[in-house]
Parts: sequence; structure tokens; C-alpha cells
Amino acid sequence: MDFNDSPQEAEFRAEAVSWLEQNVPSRQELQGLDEIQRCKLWQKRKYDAGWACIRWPKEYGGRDATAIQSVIWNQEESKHSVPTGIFGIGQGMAAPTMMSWASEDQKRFHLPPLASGEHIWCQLFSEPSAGSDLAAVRTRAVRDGNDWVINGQKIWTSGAHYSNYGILVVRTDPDVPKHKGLTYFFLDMKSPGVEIRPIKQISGGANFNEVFFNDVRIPDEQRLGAVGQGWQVSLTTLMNERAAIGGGGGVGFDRVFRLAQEVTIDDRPAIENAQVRSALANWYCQESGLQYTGYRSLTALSRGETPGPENSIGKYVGASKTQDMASFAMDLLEMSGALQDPQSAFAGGMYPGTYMGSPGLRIAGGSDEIMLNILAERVLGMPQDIRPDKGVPFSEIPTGSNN
Amino acid sequence: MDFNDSPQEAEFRAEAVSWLEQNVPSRQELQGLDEIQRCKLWQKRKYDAGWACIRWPKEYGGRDATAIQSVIWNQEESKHSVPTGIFGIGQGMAAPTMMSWASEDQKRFHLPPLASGEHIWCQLFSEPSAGSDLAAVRTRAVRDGNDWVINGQKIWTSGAHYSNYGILVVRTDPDVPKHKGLTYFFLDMKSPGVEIRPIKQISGGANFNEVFFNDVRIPDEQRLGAVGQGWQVSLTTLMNERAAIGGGGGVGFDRVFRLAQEVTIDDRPAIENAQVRSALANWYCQESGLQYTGYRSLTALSRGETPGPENSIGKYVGASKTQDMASFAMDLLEMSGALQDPQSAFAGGMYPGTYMGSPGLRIAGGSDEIMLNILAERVLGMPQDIRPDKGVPFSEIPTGSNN
Amino acid sequence: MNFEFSQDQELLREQARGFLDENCSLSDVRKILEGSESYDSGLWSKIADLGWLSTVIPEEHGGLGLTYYELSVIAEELGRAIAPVPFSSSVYLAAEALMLAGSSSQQQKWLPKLAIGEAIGTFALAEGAGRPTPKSLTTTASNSSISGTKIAVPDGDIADFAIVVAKCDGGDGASVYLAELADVARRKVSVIDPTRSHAQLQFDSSKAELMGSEGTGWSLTSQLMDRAAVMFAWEQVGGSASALDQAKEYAMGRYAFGRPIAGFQAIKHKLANAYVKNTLARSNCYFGAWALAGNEAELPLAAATARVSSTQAYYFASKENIQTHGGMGFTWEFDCQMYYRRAKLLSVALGSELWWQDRLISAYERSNQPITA
Amino acid sequence: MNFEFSQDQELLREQARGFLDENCSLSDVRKILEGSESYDSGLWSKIADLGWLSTVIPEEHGGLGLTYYELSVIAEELGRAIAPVPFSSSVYLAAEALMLAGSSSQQQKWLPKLAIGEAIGTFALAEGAGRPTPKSLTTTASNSSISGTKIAVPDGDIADFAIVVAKCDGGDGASVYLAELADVARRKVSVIDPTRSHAQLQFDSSKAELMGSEGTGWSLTSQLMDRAAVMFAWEQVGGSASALDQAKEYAMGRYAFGRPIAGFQAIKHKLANAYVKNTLARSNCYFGAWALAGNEAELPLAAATARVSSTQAYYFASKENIQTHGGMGFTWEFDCQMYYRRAKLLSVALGSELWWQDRLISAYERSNQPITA
Repeated sequence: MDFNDSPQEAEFRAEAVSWLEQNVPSRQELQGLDEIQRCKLWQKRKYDAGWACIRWPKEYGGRDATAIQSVIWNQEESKHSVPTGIFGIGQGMAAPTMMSWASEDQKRFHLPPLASGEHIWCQLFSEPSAGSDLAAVRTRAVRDGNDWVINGQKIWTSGAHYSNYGILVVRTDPDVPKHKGLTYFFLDMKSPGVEIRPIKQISGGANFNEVFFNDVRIPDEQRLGAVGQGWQVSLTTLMNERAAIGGGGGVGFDRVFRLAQEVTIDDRPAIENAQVRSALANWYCQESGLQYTGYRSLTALSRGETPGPENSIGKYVGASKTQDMASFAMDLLEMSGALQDPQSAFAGGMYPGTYMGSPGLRIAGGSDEIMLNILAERVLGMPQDIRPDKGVPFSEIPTGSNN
Repeated sequence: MDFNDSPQEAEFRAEAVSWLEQNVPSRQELQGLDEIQRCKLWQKRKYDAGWACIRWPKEYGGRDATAIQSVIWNQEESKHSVPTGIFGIGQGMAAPTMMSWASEDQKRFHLPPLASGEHIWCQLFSEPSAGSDLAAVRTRAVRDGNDWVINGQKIWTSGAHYSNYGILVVRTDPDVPKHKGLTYFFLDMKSPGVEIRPIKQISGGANFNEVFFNDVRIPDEQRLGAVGQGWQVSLTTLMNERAAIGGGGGVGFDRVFRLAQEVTIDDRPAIENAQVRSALANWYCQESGLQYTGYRSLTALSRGETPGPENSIGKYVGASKTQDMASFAMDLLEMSGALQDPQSAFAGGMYPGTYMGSPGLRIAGGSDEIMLNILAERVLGMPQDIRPDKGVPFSEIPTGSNN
Repeated sequence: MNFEFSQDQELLREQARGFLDENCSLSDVRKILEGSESYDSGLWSKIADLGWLSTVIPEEHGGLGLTYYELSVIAEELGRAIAPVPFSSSVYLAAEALMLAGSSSQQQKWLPKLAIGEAIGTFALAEGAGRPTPKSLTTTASNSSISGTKIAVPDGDIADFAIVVAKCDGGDGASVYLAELADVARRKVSVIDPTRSHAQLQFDSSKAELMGSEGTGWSLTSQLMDRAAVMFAWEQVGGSASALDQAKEYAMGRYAFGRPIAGFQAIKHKLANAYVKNTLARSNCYFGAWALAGNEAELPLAAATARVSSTQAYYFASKENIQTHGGMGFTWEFDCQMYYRRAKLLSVALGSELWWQDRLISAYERSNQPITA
Repeated sequence: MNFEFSQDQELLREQARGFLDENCSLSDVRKILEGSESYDSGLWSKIADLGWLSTVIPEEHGGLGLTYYELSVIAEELGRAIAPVPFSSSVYLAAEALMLAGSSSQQQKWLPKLAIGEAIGTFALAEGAGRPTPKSLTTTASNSSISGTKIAVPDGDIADFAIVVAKCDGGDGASVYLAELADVARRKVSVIDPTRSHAQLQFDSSKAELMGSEGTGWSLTSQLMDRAAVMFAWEQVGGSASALDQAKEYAMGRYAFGRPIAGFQAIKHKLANAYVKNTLARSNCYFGAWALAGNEAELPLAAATARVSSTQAYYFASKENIQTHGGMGFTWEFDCQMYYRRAKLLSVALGSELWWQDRLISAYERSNQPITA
């Protein structure tokens, strides 16, 4: 057992390392560009050299790399502070869906610009009344000639305002059971009738948008899968959802450990306090456990196996850990833990900032409760919850005042 | 706000105190008697002086006392180490059921001997396959002339072997929905065909029994409520169930606090360790919270109101607290915390003893999970769980290999 | 046994809740959250008119001379409403400190003003990361003037005076001073809960009057902490109960998979646990109120117990309220955030959970009376 | 990245599990629980025949000279089976101590015997309530003899020799001695887990050989604790996984309210949380095995991390296994109790959770390498 690469892995890593060293954009190159321009510059450079979306087939702009190679690439790339991140949904979720469900022409047309960063895609799944219960989407699509006419609202769409395309799940038949009445499309985000409004979060940030559809027309060619097959198509997308969401936020063990070395309790470093030590030890066990669980799944990849459900574990454990650690760090600072003021806040207000951001980690990408259900059902093989909505026409499923 | 009696309460307390001082049996009186004889002696003495089951109407052997008076009496009686405890189920659960459902003759015949301690009653409700789901009892009763013939098995019956009578819920019609096919009886525990076997618990004790019924005959006169009305009758019994179960066992805050003063960590008293202090502080908050919640419900009684659901809170909070404190105390003792040996175990092995006993506290009288359901449904008014067995004939309700 | 509020006190609660429903709805609180006002001055003056500020101030100082039970009722309702007013600073801390240690002239000067809201007072202890100790305290005093920086001082930007803990070589290492703030350099600082304003106070040989006797600063602070902790705990319990109500209401009306999410055991048991924590905390607050009202020897233990359990209850209820709301609970437009912010502010305001846990055990070690649970 | 057991090691696991299913079923364990035997001698000799006892003992001492990865696999399976044998005392502690500090003559004398199960060894540190310190240690040594009482010593009633920590004025305050027990007064004592026997050893100027050099007792003990902790953690993780399996199996087949209780979120989420704790603990055990196998500088940190997380995981899984079984889980005839008993015994055996939490942070303070989670 070791943490080392196999010879082939080592060789590949070396190649990646040297290319990165020579090609990571300098500060000057990025000077004066906004975040999106920076991301696009770097993505294009990788694409031209064959380092973009390396797991993809060559003909779609990839490199035909293996799973472990792409992990190695990501490890090495992440060692540099390079602008990425706006492509995650397009390359990570939309592309795999296109690969399994789009026509050959569509793939050859849409995938290369996704790889090169020329096109940015977003996801239009969740709705105010369809969160954990995603299949409850109400946004309607009605056939009109060769087009479909879309009306309704989506929510939690990141990057909607700068995306070229979006993947979309809508209801085409409300009179059949809810999983059977869905259809899946991709659409041009510049289509008339698409209205985008940012959502302000309790953390103050606005990383998400609401997207409204008023008689938006989508040509039937942009349908993925058959009419009514939308749920199966979305599963392809969701299987690729980056569980990266909510790994941990800014506040991790080492940071709070160092804080406890810095601040004092009764004139002694807080780290000497047994209660502080005990709390930190438990968090270390969680972080360490997640880290080595990750190594085990990398090993599975490296052996050509598919890793287990550790991603949902990481998301589930990491979110509450982050929330509790942020709260605990504020306690260590006592009254000044509450400060968010740029001028006087400790560590730039990172702890209250994380305290306000962490509730989102416990919800986004599957709430704690959904994660536990997934673990119980898919890993332990326990029965699904009773579903009174099973087999009921969607239009007859009861809803509440808060839906 | 104060902890004082009202004038009438104070007067009543004084009366109780003085009678107790004059009548609590001396050590000599109890010499040579077994536990049951001791309990009966004390109960009879109270009865003769009008201090038995004081809430009951005089004509049934009581004193027509108020709820708060009976609390005051219990407080004062419990200050003396008097032998009680074998009458709890008969006086606390069977009697109230008889009062609401038995005939006047039956009440006059059965209640006075219950009050005087001449008769002991037990409860025959739970079955191996009917625990949390009590209405799932399978023990059958078939009508035969004026009798009912009982076959089946009950479990968790305390005092079965020394009880004169038992209250019994059985299935008289398996072909109607399960709550509708039950009927309630009381029976003479000496009836032919009743077989009693003690159950050994993981704690080593055997406070409960299995009771088997082989063609046991019960005259129809001993039916309480109509045929098929057994569930409603049992609710009367269950409403009176002593939530006293699982108050806490031997290990409470003060004991572990003192242990932490006694044992050392790195040559300093463990109580100086901040982690120990923090854990103890949390347990103190729970015990204190339960105590004053109790005082609030006493106040409600004293004002003639009916107290809320704090009993289920006490049971729920107390059980896990006891388990965790016992485990924690064993940790404080390090290796010798594991000792159960009478000769060398610390504090007579109380901590491992409680560690092994406490899992029962979390199950008996309603599991943690049932308690949370009760709080959510009856206190917060949240919906019941979905019940696939609703309206289904009992004989068609699916069961598993572990039922 | 009479361990309940009296009918008059319950009547006061009804009036208080009715008043706050009308004058301090969550949308009123949101105005302060989103606006630039330090507090809701309209609400503040109405509260003054109701006499709440003067509840426990003796009649000779223009107060109502009522008991801490009445103040407990008001505190719980203010906490439930997340009221954006300097009540805790002015009433639980400043007025309390004056009644505890103020000279009769100090009392005569300030208590009547505090009683009618003509003046706002506060208490200034913290000076930065961690809790000050006799060793770490940097604010100094020399003949009736003090120098040093206090941050974060609740309502420091709007207060007329502050009770300031300053270093002192004799006695227990500190003395308490009363400093008028008119000429003191102050800067408003933003905190986790913008509905409560805070400031940095820069004392530079600023005029200040000694309170109590020289070198009794830490013992006075300790007594003040116990007294204020009971009232803070009531506010926490009120907020926690209100957060639970909000979560339950939402869950009842939010459907997923064809049923109210309130019907899922994950939600039922989550909220049942919040109810349990709230109930225990509230009962501990009763104990605290009793000990404070009678100035009982149990006060330090009762205060710490109420404080620790209500801090834990509010954290749990406020974060699980957001969780129960799902994504919507994380949006700015929803009100869940207000409980979550206030919960954290209150938990660091008087000393952290760790600090009070330690204090609880210390109090038990001193009193060391077995409780018979 | 190759952070997994090898195919050969997985093959060993299959064989081990198959063997234990056949020779160490829960009903076999129950025989020891209910009987008067100190251990399952039949199983013990079969285990010796399989060579498990000699896994990491060097070949020149009659061992297989395999790695700690193989021993980890065996440890997890023994833990899973709740095996009632002196494996941990003889292999993780006695043999380990000999390899760590034994003179070549001590190694030559004892390791071959331990390797084939001809001798059983153990380690004797505890002397009563709390964990001994240089100050509190009472067992004394004077030229090659020791005096004092050790309790509770695992397998002390059946061991041929014990590695004993005794006070010493020089060095770090203690020395480690090897004492044959044939003539030592010993009394079997009952513990929370009767499937593992323990004894009180009364040394009275009993002959004993110094191990390692005088005054290195505490540092040797500390190293031994780290090495043993990894193997104990594997046993704990194995038992915890097995307890979870038992809970799940029961819940699938136990119906209430017309459905398997495994379908209720209260049970689903309870067991999902057990799975999460087990998975994290198991991954930490991998880290521990890696550090032990390579004698890496990270060993103290890795050992403490594996130990703390597996102790917590096993306590949770074993108590919630009983809870999932309801009333039946509390009956003697059901097997849930065996996991619950073993979980507690293992958690106090090498030092409590508190002790290892503190040790974890101390190790991190020394190494202080940020982990990149």
C-alpha cells in the first residue's frame, strides 16, 4: 500500500507537470481581463495543446485519457492558481449527457466548443417547488409545429447570465405519473423570452439565478431522448453531478487548529484546553477519514474500477463539519468572533462568512436528508420511502401552500 | 414563582408527613419477610389508614384526593425507604382501566384488593411481533360458549409469576383491520394453561417474563369493552403508563461529577479537565432541565390543569444520557472501568452495570424513535407516518422473517 | 408548588406578543437588516412608552419596581421577535450595572433616563480576540479618565454612556468606570447580526467616573454576567421557539413526493429534538429567573445552566430551521437567516458556550448540592 | 495511487472470513460468554496452525515475516467475529514489545513460542482507577525482581509471561520487565466482556528480566501503544461493520405497521450514519496500517486518528444495533450484546477516547503538517 503512481501514471504526471510549468498564464497575461475572459484564455490554451477535457474522445476535443489520468491532471492543475470553474457544469454534466443522448452531428458541433471554452453551458433543473423532489418540475413545454413552447420558472442556475446554452428538464405531459411526463432539451440561452434574475443568498453572495421562461421556443431537434423520457436523461446528468459541492468551504481543521494556537483562554493558548483538543481531534478524524476515503476511490479508478459512494459521504460530513467548525472558531474569538467588518474582523471575517455560507453546503447538491436516504438505499440496500405519488397523474398529486 | 406549597397543600403535606413518621415500618418489622411480603405489609397499613391509592374514590378503597395531593404524598413517601413497586402496574394501569370500563360490581370487587395490596396485577400486551406496533398482537381468542379460549404468547410481563390477575389484549377477528379486531380481558393468572418463563436480559437481570397461553379459558364476564373494542380500552391503559420507566438508572450527574473529583488524569483531578467539565456541564443542563420541567408540570397539577408531554421528554432524554454517562464514567476509570468483579470493580461495578442496563431504558415504554414520533405528532401537530397497514385486514398485512 | 408565571405575568406576555406582532414583524426587522439604521428608533420609543425599560428599576429612580419575572416575560418576547433595539445593552447590562455598583448620584443621574429611554447605556469589556483577563486587559485608568480600545461594544455607536472595565493594579485587577461617549471616538462595525449595531470605542484619556470601589472590577463583571445571562437566555429561548415554529409551519405547507415534508421522520424527529432542547432550556430559564428574582445563592449555577442550554438550543433550532426550508431557507428573501444570525450573536455576546460550561461546573463545585433528578 | 490491500491480502481476507464463519460463529462466541472457559482453546490452536500468530514475526524467529497489512486483514476479521482468543495480548502487545525492545535472547526464547501459540504473552500496565503516570505508578523493581499489583491484565490468567511496566527512579520514570507468570499470584476478574478473560496479577518480588534499557519504560510504552492501537482499531472497525450488518439484516426482516422497519427514515438514517462513521474509521485504519507497515513518522498521528474514529464508530454501531432490534435486542438470547460488550472493552483497553484525542492533537502539534482535505 502506498501513495505512489504506477510507472505509467508517473510518466503521465511528469508530462502534465512540465506542460503546466511552461503554459500556466502569467499575472501579466491575465492583467485587465475579467474572470470569464481569464477562464476562457486558459481553457483555450489547454484545448489547443490537447489538455482540455482529457477524458473525452479526441474527435470531440478531448485526449482519450483514462479516469486516473484525468484525476492526476486535476491534481497537478489545481496546484497552480489558474482560472477555471465556469466550465464545470457544461463540461462535467451537460457534455456527458450530450455524449449519451445527442446525435452524432450535435456532438461534433457542440462538444468541441465546450472543450475549448468557447461555449459555456448551465443547468436548468430545480424549481421553487421541485428541489429534493426534482421530478416535480412544473415548467411546461407544449408542442407547436416543429417547436416546443416553454413557460415556467427555474431556480439555482449558476452562470445563467454568461452561458451560451442550458440543459433543461420540463413537463410535457401533466396527466401521466410525474416521472413519465418529463422531456429533456438543450436551449440557446439567448432565446427570446428567457429572463434571468440573480438570487441573493443569506451569505450575501449571489452565485445563483432564477430563470423565467415566457413562450420560449425550442426546436424539436434540441430534444435529448424521447418525449417523456426526460427523467432517464436527467439521471445521466445527475450521475455526473460534481459532489465537489460543499467539500468544506474555507474553514478546515488546520485553520482552526492554528487559530487555537493563536487565541488564548485564561491567558493560555486555547489549544491547551482539553475541550478544544477533543473537538479538534474529532474534526481531524473526519477530515482524515474523508481524505483517505478519497485515496481509496482514486485507487479504484487507478485499477479501472468505479469508486463507491464516498462522494456523498464527503458532501454530507463536510457540510456540517464546516458549519460547526466556523461556529466553534467564532466562539474561540469570543465577542470579536461576531465581527464581519473588513477593517476589524479577525482573518477578514472568514469565520462568520463561513458560518453564513455553510447552511448552503448542507442543502446544495442534495440535502443532508437526501444524502442519508441515498446511502441507506443505494449502499445499504434498505427500502425506499413510501411514495404516495407513485403512479398518480402529476396533475393530481397534492401540493401545499409553500410549493 | 416559588417552590412552596399552597396553604392547603402545606396542610395536607404536614398530615402525610406525620402519619408517615408514625407508621413507616421499622427494620425489625420487615425482618425475615421477602420483598413481596414487605410490599404487602406496607400497602395494607396504608390502606387501613386511608393512605393507599389516595386519588381513587373512597368507595373503591381510595381517599378522593386531588392530583397534586397524590404527588405530595408520593414525594413524602419516597423520602422513606419503604417497600413499594410491585403494585405499580395494577394500581397505575389496570385500575384506571377497570374504573372506565368494568361493571360497578367488578369495580367494587376488584379495586379494593388492588388498593390494599391483597391482589397484584400484571400487564399482558406486548408480543414478540408486537412491540412498537402494539396493535399487531396475534394472540388469539376464540369464543366457546360463555368462555373465550386463548392461545398465543405475550412478552415483557413483569411480575407475572406473583400476580393474581392480568390485563390482556388479544385478537378476536383477524379478518378486519388490525385495530378493529382486538378485544380486552382481565384474567386470573392461575388459570390452567398459563405458562410463565422469565426472560434474561443482557444486563443479567430477569425482571420480565414470557407468558404462554395454551387453551386458557376466560369467562366472557371478564371482557372489558365490546368485542373488537380492545384498542380503545388499551389506550386507557397506555395513557396511564408510568413514564417513570427509564428516569435514569443509578448513574446521574452528581455521581459522575464526584467520580471526576476522585479519579485523576495526568495526576490532576479529572474534574479539572476542560473536556470533562464540558461533558458534565451538558449533562447537568439536561438533568436540571428535566427537573424544572417536572416542577412546571407539578404546578399545572396544583392549578388543576393537566400537564403536558414532559414525561416522554424525561424518558427520551434520560435514557441516552444515562447510557452516555455510564460509558463516559468507564472511560474516566480507564482499564479498570471494565471491571465487573464484585471484589475489585470500582463502585461495585455500577458503571458497567448501568452501561449494560441503559439500552433497555431507550426501548422500554416506547423506544426513542416512538417518543420522537409522539412529540412530533401530539405536541407539534405534525402528520402521522404513512400507514400501509391502514384498513387492511390483519390477516393480509405483510410480516417479515423476524416477526 | 408554584413554579410558573402568574396570571398577571401571562397577561403581560399576551400584551407584549400582541404589541410586537404589530410593531416588530419580521419585515420590520428586515428593514434594519437591510437598511443603514442602527436600530428601530420608532419601536424603541414605543417600548419606552410601555415602560418595559423601567421594569426592574426601583420606583425612586422612576422605574416600575417590578420583578425579574416580568422582565423575563418581556425578554422572551423580544427574543421571539428578534427585536432590533438596544434593550439588552441598556437594560440587562447598563441599568443592571448601575443598580449593582452605581453611586447614588450615578443612579440618580442615569437610571431615570434609562427608565424612559431618554438615554441608552451599554457595557464595554471585549478588546479583541478572546476574552479579556486581568493579565490581558489593556484599557487603563488614571484619576477619573480611561484610555484604550473596546471592540465590539454592543450599541456603542448609539449609547450615551458605557460601563467600561479597565485595568487596575490593586484589588482584583480591574475597576469599572462609567464613561459618557459624546466626545469619545467611535466607529460603527458590522457584525454577524446587522439588526444589532456594534462599535469600536477609542478612549483617549476620556473622562470617566469610577463605579463601586477601586479594584472590584472583575467581581462586579462576574456578578453582572450572571444577572445578564438569565435575561439573554430568555431572549435565546424565545428566538429558538420562534425558529421552531417557523420550521414547522413551513414543513406543514411544503410538499415533496406527494406529501408534506412535515410527515417525513427525518423532519419530524429533527423538530421534535428541537422541541426537546427548547423545553429543557426554557425550564432552566425558569430556574434562572427564580434565582435572579430572589437573588438566591444558586444564581451563578442557575445562570450558567440557563445560558448553556439556551445557547445550544438556539443554535440547533436556527440552523435546522434553514435546513428544513431547503434551498429557499438559504435565500436572502426568506427570514430564516435572522434567527441564525441572532443565535450566533447572542451566543458570543456574553461569553461563549465553552466559557459558560466551565463556569457552570465552577458554580457547582462551589455550591455542590446534589440535584435530585 | 495504490491505497488498497493487494489481491493476495484480499485473498487472505476471504480465507480468514471463511475460516471464522466456520470456527467462530456467534454461537461459538456465546459458549465462552456463558461458560467458564477463559478463551476458545480449540479456535486458538487452529489459529496457531494457520500461522496468524506469526504473521509479522521475523522468519529467524519462526515467523512468516509478512507485513502489517496482512496482520491488519486478520485483525479486522477477528474483530468482525468477536473472536474469544488472546490474540491481541499475545500478538499486538507481547510479541510487538519483544520485537520493539527485547534482547536477542529474550526474542529467541519467546518469539518462536508466541509464533506457534506454544506460549501466550500479555502486557500489564493498569493498576486501578485511571491511567498510571510516572507519578502514580506503584509497581516497583529492584534488581531483576518486581513487586506490585496489576489489574486488569488482559488474559493475565492464561498468559505464560507478561510485559510489565514498573517504576524506576532514573530515565523517564519507568522500565519494562518481562515476567514469567507461573509462580505469580493471579486472580481471574470478570469484565464487561466475558468473552475476553482478565486477571489481577500480584507480583511479590517476582523474578523479572529488564527489557530494553533502564528508564525507557514510558517511551517504550508509548511506542507500543501506537503500534497496538492500529491493530485494535482494525478489530474495532471489523466489529462495528459486523454490528451494522446485523442491524440492517434484522431491520429488513422485522415488520411494523405493515412494512419493514428498515423502510423508516429513523432507521435508515441511523444506519446510514453508522455506515458513514464506519467508512471514515476504516479509511483512517488504512492510514494507520500504512504508517505502521513503513514505520513512518506519521505513525503517532495515524494511530491516534484510527483509534479515536474506530472507538466512536463501534460505540455508535453497537448501541444502535441493540436499539434497532428493540426489546429483543435487550434479551440475553440475542447476540447484539456481544458487540456492545466488546466495543466497550476495546475502547478502554488501550486508553480511553479522551486520552487518544489528546494524543492525536499532541501528535499533530509535533508533526504539524497541514492535511489537504
